[in-house]
Amino acid sequence: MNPAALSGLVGAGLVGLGLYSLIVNPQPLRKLLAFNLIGSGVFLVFGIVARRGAVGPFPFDPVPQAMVITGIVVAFAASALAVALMLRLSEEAGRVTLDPDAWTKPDEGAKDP
Amino acid sequence: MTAAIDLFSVVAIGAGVFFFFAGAVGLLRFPDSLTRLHALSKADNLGLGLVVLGLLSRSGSLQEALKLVVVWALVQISGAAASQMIGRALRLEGTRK
Amino acid sequence: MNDFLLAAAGLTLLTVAVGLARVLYGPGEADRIMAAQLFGTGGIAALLLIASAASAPVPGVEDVALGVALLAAFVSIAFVNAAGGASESPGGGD
Amino acid sequence: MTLLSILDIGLAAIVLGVAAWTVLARDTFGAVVGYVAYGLLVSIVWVRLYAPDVALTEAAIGSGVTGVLLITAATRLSGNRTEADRGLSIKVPAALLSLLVTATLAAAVLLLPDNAPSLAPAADQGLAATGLGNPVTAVLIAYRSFDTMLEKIVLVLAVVGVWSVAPDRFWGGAPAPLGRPAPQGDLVLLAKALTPIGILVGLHMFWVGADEPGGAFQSGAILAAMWIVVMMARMAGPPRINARWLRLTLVAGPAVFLAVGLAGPRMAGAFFAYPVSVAKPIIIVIEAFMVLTIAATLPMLVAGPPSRKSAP
Repeated sequence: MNPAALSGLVGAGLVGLGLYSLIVNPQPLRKLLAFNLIGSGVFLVFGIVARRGAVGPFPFDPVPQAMVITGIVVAFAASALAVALMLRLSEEAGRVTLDPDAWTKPDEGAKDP
Repeated sequence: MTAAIDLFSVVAIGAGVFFFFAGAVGLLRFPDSLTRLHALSKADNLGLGLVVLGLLSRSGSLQEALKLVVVWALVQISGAAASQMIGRALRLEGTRK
Repeated sequence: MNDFLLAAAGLTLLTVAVGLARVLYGPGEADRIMAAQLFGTGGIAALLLIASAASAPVPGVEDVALGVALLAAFVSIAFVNAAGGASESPGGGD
Repeated sequence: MTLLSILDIGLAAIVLGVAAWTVLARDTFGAVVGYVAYGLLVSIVWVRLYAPDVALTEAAIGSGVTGVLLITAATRLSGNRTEADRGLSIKVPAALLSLLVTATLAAAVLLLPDNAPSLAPAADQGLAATGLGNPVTAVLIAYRSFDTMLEKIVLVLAVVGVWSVAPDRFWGGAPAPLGRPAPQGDLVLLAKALTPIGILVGLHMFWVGADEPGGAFQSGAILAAMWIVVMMARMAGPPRINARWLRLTLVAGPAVFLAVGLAGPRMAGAFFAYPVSVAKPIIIVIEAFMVLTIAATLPMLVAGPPSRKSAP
């Protein structure tokens, strides 16, 4: 097996792990981590497309690589926005949760202004 | 001559890998955080230092060799400061308990 | 020689990855950070070893190592800063 | 089976293992530390894929700057109540779904034709006209320049988004400082030693980026990291968000890029086309402003929304 296909398989595995974590982990920060895992898995699958597309003078196809570079930067920007929202929510409400019941149920002492 | 250089590289890199091994073992086996910090700094310092030393004789150009040395020096500077800070954080934690 | 360098790279990665078990056990947050720090240094060493061994060398790997080295202590600093900032005693610093 | 392929398989196993740890870890802080190590591993994988440009970006942004962002967030959120785990009725279907997705992707990877459709020849054609030696830089700035310009605008929008999360009364003020109240001697020493070297390395990467791995993104990311170190050492606080120089720096990259693109029809006959004789100088000017924008955007994203009143 060549390293390119192997990295592609790793990418596929990472997408699966990230998806599982995105569904199962309740905390928003963990969901953000999961989202980043899925992202880097997709980037790795892109990487093998770049490696397979080695035609002409380069050992790789530069177009997918350039897209991955911009992708990494955009993923960071999105994560920063998500972190800002989480911190603000925790500041306002004293907790960060995506559980809809938690906001309508009477408070169990989590709120601590 | 090349055989001698190769031998030198093998010995230096082998010793470097040994220090990484020792650092990892220390990190896992030592009883408390400060002793683990001690193990970590040895690996940071000598492990990478010896690997770089072994690779120096194999580098193709002066620029490449200089880059290797700079990599090591950067890790030294930041590793030393980080160890100091982790150590102080540990001590503060200890006195608070 | 090539094989030796690759084997050294593999061994280094393996040992520091085993050291990552400290991230699992903790117990303190500082212990986890230390494991990450060791892992960073080991990663740099492995990178340099693979770069000088690969039969078809990738250009610019030294620059990658340089970048990683610059950021080596970055996360540790963030940790000490964040942890200290959250629970700073009034006296502050020493 | 050669030693190199054994190494690749071992690397793949470690990547998946560390990723699994970040998913399964009980403790959020441990998961974040795992993610930082994971970013470093992925950048080694990128080196094995002949993508040093991507490896550098991943190491600087994916591992370093994201690590600082996440660790700060994890510590600030650590007081929050931990929530109950999901039951098996969710875990089992989720695991099955994830397995299905992974299997489909893996099949797609393995069934991909060996002569995959490639844009490399098209990119190569443009390369000669730009006078650049690094095909990735050429794709970013010339062949797919419109994408890159829009991506810069996304970055600026992200900063606006982060700022707008602030309460109204703090609008125009400065973000909370990243460091401790009292400056620490060792951290200040580190910042003083590291920053000049870092700026030098950043400029070096910008300069060699035309022909070797490197370029605006990597250079900007390293300069941004140096600014974050300076802020963490409390040598300079984050600037007020209504400072004119800051806002000009943030939009400089996309603005210059767009201006050159709009001048394209007049200079070279097409939108975002560069006249061949001066293509390289134009590209370097665009890249220089991009470096400036990236180096200002990333630290502002890490610093977060303003949390203090603006000076009267």
